Amino acid sequence: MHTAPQVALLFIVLMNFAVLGTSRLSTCIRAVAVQGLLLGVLALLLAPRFSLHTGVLALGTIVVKAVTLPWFLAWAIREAAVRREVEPLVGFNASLLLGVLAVALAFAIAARLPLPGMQQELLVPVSLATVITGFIVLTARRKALTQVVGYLVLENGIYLFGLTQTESMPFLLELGVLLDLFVVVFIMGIVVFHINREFDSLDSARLDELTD
Amino acid sequence: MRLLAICLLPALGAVFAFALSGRRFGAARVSTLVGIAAVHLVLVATLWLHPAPAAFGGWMGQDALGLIVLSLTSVLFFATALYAVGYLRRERPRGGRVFVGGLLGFLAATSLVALSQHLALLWVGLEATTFTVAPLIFHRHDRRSLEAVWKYLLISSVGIALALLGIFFLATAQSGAAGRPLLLPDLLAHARDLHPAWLRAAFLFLLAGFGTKMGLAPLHTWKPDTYGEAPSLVSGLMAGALTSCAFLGVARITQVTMAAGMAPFVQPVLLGFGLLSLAVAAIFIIGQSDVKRLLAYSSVEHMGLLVLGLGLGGIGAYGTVLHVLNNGLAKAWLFLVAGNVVLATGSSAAAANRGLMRTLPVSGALLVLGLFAITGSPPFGLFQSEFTILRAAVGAGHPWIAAAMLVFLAVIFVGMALLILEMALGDPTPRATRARESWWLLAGPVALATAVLMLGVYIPAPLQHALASAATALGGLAP
Amino acid sequence: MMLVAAGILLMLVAALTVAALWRRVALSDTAFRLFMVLGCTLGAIPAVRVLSGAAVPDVRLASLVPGGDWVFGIDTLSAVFLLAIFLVGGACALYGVAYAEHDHDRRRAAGAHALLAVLVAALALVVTAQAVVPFLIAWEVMAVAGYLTIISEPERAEVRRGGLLYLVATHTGTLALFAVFAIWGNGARDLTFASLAAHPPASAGVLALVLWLALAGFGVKAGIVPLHFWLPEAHAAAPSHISAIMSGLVIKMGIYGVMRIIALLVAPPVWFGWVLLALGATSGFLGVLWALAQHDLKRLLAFHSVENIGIILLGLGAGVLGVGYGHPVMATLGFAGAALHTFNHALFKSLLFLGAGSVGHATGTRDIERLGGLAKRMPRTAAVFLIGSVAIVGLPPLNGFLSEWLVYRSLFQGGVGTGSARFVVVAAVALALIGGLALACFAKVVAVIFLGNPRDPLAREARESASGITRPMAVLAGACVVTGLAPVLVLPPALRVGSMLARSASRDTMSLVSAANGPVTVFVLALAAGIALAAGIALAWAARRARSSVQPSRTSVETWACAYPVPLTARAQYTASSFAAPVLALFRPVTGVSVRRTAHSFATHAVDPVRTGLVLPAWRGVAQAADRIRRLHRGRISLHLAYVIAVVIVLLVYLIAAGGAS
Amino acid sequence: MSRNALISLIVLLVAAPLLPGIALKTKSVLTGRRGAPVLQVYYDLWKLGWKRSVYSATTTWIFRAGPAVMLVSLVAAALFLPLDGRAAPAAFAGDLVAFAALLALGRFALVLAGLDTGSSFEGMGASREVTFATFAEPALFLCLIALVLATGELSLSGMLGAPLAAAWTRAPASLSLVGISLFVLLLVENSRVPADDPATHLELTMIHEVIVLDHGGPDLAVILYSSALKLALFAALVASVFVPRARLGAAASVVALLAALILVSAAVGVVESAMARLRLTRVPQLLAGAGALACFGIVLLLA
Repeated sequence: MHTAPQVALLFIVLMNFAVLGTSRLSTCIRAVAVQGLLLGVLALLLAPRFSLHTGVLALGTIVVKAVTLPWFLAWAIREAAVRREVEPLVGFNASLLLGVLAVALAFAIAARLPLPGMQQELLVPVSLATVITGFIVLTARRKALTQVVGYLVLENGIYLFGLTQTESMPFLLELGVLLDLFVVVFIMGIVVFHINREFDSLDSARLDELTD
Repeated sequence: MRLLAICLLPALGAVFAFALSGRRFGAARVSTLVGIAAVHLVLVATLWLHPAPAAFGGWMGQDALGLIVLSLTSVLFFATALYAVGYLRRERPRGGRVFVGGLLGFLAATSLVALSQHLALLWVGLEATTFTVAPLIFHRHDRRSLEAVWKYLLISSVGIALALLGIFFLATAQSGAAGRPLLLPDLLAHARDLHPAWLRAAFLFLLAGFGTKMGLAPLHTWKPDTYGEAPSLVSGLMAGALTSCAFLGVARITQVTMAAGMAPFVQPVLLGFGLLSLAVAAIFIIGQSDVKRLLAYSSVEHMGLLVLGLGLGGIGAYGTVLHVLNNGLAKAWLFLVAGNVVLATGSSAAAANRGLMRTLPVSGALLVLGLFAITGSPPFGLFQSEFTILRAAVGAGHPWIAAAMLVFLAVIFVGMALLILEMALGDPTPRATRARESWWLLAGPVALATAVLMLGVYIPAPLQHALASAATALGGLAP
Repeated sequence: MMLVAAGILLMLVAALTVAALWRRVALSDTAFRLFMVLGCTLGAIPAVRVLSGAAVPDVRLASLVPGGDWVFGIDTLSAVFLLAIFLVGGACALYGVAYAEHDHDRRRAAGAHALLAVLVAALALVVTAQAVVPFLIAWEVMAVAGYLTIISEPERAEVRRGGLLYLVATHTGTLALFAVFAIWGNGARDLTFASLAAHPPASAGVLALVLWLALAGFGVKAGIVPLHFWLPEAHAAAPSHISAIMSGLVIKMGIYGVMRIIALLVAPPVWFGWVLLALGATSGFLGVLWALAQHDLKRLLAFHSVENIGIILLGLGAGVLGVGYGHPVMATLGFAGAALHTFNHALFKSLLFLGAGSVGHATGTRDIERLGGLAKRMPRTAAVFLIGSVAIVGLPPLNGFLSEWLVYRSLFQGGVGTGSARFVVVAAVALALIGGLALACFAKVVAVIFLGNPRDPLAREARESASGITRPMAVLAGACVVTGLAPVLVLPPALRVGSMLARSASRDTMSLVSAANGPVTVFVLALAAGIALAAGIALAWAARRARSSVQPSRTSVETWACAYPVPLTARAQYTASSFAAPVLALFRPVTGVSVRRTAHSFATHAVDPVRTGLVLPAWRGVAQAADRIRRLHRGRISLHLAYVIAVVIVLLVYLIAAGGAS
Repeated sequence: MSRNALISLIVLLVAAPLLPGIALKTKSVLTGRRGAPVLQVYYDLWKLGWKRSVYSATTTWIFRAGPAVMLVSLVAAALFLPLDGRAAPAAFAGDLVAFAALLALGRFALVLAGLDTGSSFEGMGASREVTFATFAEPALFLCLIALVLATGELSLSGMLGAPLAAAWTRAPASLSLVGISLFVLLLVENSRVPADDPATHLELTMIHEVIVLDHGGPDLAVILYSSALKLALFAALVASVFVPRARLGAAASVVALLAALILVSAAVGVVESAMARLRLTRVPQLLAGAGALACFGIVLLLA
């Protein structure tokens, strides 16, 4: 039965590559939405026994990560009328290559950090890989919206790791983490909206007026 | 019960202030701000007299380190609230509602961080400070503050995400050991049997995460932009209170790692960050032309000193805790005075503000005295803490670190003196006439200045006791 | 010690009253004068008592801040400095009040007076502090008060630059002192001087580090070459009575520091003595040479402070070598000479600066090339300035000669001894060269300013300064003459300080006192005999002439100009540049002098080679390096995030490396 | 203050003006001229004594005080020299410094008096005087240091008195070097030929004569007498080094003193006839040479 979580984890890594490889913003957002969905499913799969706690948690994850945030980002795209990441700082193929390297690095680190009593040995490397992919997207892309997507991927990676600690993290705190994530991304959206209005383009490279 | 009140009261105040929309409620909003700040200060004062028991199932409790940071935050907030009265009367901001609401939200978040014994709760509080401060930074709604808030949000969120990863690592490290998960007392009690590999990873990521919020180099890049563009009282609060709360996070994880006997692993990292911050601050302070960016780099320097003291151990820990207090007070004092300058002349660039001693005599004098305070000249408190850290460096057998620290402090003094003295003493630009400085704008800085001066000469007994116990908790000892 | 505390309190009260009632000029001035004089006399009493052998109880405050108890006390060493502080401080305060009497900006004048009172109080605290933390606090308050008094006219760029150079130099020096006391106090019980003395640095290496750092820290304040670069600029920027306090007292704190370190060390190492000797010789020689090249009166006097610090260091060096090589007499005389010269220098240097202030006040310029013939127009200032000059050059009747004689005496005492101490005597040649150059320099200054014809209308219309200005100068001049002619007043206390520093038994000191006292009185008698003999011949001769029919002398004649039809103009006179040119030509590479020679004019311009050649380029280099690094860091967000990732990766590598290790 | 010392002092004071006369006489005889009578200086003093003194309008009291201070300082300096070979009228440990300082005081007074007139000639003389002084003082001190090291005494009476005879047996070479350098010092300090020509009339080349150009009448007399006394002092110094008179009887020592003074001034005359004036820039090198000789003496003693 443990193959189902492995399949889900593999799909998450695939979504990582999708985010890295695509030049269309809408594909990125859809990939992140799928990742959110997979996270919700994994929360159910990994929990030792189904309880109200894990059920509400999974539902919350799906609602926030798979539905509201992607919908909000899609609204932002329509508002900013931007379709494509014109020419990113690091080319798409190079990003993919970096993505592969990230996965390799993640596995190397995971090997040195034996997870005590962890039955799912694939989970730690995948979460680290997702974190590093999030970093790559954040630095490699110029559009502000893509950077928000990168931040979401980073957050998913960390959240994935959090799933291993369902019993130690009390329910209230999981919600706290989700709430924080939601509000931060919401404010980022507002700022992106202002950037678009101010600079009538989402190219964050234009934001370099403040220097010493 | 008081602990909950300390956190919830400002939160309710924030919601209430946010609800009062429209200009006619301006006075009401400001009075709530000052009222809640006063009540908060009184509540914190009572904590000193007779400590409150742990609340909320052990998640919130009062320990020496937390109390020091909490009282620092409360004092700073009260001074800033007084300043805000004068500021809002002069600035007539569009988003008065957002401004006061954000400030009170910030106070609630920082109080939560200071009082939480549960590390995840601390993380949530710190994350909350990020989004309460964001609208305050974007207060001026112009292109430069937009860029500042974007950089701040992005880098802080990435930092906080790393911290979250660190907390999960800590949870895994504790999974084998006894005690309630992620609660500081239990962590400290069973520190020895935490899983070493995960604890080390947890320490590094938490240090990286909270280090970004603190503004340690090279994670400091958001600081000059944010402090430069945000209104001065907000920069003062961030430089004084927010960095201290972030340092509290680093201090908590250091407590745990010191208790687990990992000093040889932890100290080099702290020393590395400390020296790098001092170096970066020294390099970027020379030739600086904007006073608020200068103070931002000075904040990077002092964060470096905090972490350096922590890394040196021995009386360095005592120096660090005292330095948190001194630095917070001095930073807020200088930012508020810089605020006065910007209010009078409209720009924080040094060239536009020459001859302050003639146009704004009291603010000019406070600025010059502030220069001597912030660079650690003796009569002021920062000298005591920096001298203790220096003695710790010599005591811990790191003469080269002591030498490097002194060289950087010398270069920083030259850089700051060049800018501030040129501003205070230059011949005033012809149109600047002697502006009348309102009492509201001066009460805060003067009070903070006397506090810093007092700490340089006399440390009250209860504070001395708290500092000593905080230092021993951090694995050091009182001098 | 209580009286000193009362004195200091009175001075702070003086500062407050003048700051509070600055609007009512008359009241605040008289109140200020009264409090200052009262404060100074109160403070001076315990100093005199300690100098005459009595002991004054310490004051010990419980430790409120980390670093042990705060102890304040007066031992013989602090007493000498305390006496100088109160004497010169009081005179300069009175001079300052008179100087600023008709200053239109009453607010600034009141501020200057208050700061001056705070400066004198801080100086008194520095010398009476017997623990590290109060010492450093008083030290920095003195430095900051000094800075604020220097920039009393901030609108002039030259004043701001001088002030900034001073502030940066003293602060860097203070940081060196932080290091000294951090290293020394490392193992000690607490940070009082007593426990530091009980716990000297263990290894020779640490002792060497402490001594070099102390030399750097105190050397910057004392103005030892090459750390003297700030001194001329600060003095030129400050008003003259502040320069008087700076040169008379503030730079002496550097000397006090070195002496306190020597007093705390049980046995100062021998190499330290040779270093002091070498530094003293270079500072003395270069100081007077650069002074000779200057035309700005205050810069000239500032460089002379560097020279006199050199002489004091020669005394200290002789003292330390005396202790090192086991010559108690040489050590005692050396330290006594250094202490006495510090006291004397405080007197005549502040006198000269006040004189310079009076000249500047009357003529409005500091450039001596434009003065001349002021002796006729300002007789009292001229007389007082002459007394100061004779004293500073170390010529017999006055106190300068007395202290230089003590230093010579200790150097020669080394020569008479055995072992390698004999090489010390060679330093006497350096002192002689310094004396010769000093004579040249002050002959130039006195002649160009006061004698001959006025070279500029400014000098022609100069009027004598008010009595409020000349009276303090007269007091200081009187002090110089009295200490010069009555050595019995000054020598015993100086020798008592010498024996304290040299740790020689008190029995030796008493024999030394009589040994030193006797001859000097013989010297004064010899001088008196010479005067009597010459006076006798002159009177006898005058009596014979009176009976004869010789007409009285004529004084209406122009100076003889080889029968040139047109009478001599002021341009015929030797200027400061031409007077000093031959001497400077002998030492060209070191003087930093640039000669501007045109068809009909000859002028030299002197610049401080250390400041322009060493300090400013060094700072420009640091600033350029910082600039290049800063250019690497542009404002783009992706660069900032790249830094975060770099940190994460470095930490991960560290985790793997350390993880594997543990 | 023994009777003999007093007599020697009086002899020195009286005989002082004789020495320049002898020097001039020797020079003129050697150059084939009759030259002025030996007592010429006495006649000049007497003549000047009766003249009226004329003071320029630009001068102040310093101009009048200059000569007096110079005379007093030289007389006081004379008190420290052990003229009778055994003990000086006034002696204390470290009186050599006082001796040098008194000479410096005299020079300072003379220079100031000269500059007071405001004429370029006096300025020129003063500047040169001061330039040579910066090298003369160290040279003098080098010689004194050598004497201190040789005799182990700290006062002039000891150095030039009885212990000097013993020192000659121990270190004849260094003491002779010291003597020679003292003689060169004598020539420069008293503006004798190699450094300055007392007989010149061209103000631009003078040094000592030009400083006193404006002094007249009694002032000039005092100055003439003082310079003669200064020559006598240096001659006594050189004589004491070469001819230690400690063991002679009272009368014999006075005669020996007179003979030595005459001998030294004759030597000055010989040097004046043999050499021409040095260029102004060479004089510091001459002094440096004298200093080097003394240094060599010291090295010999210290080694």
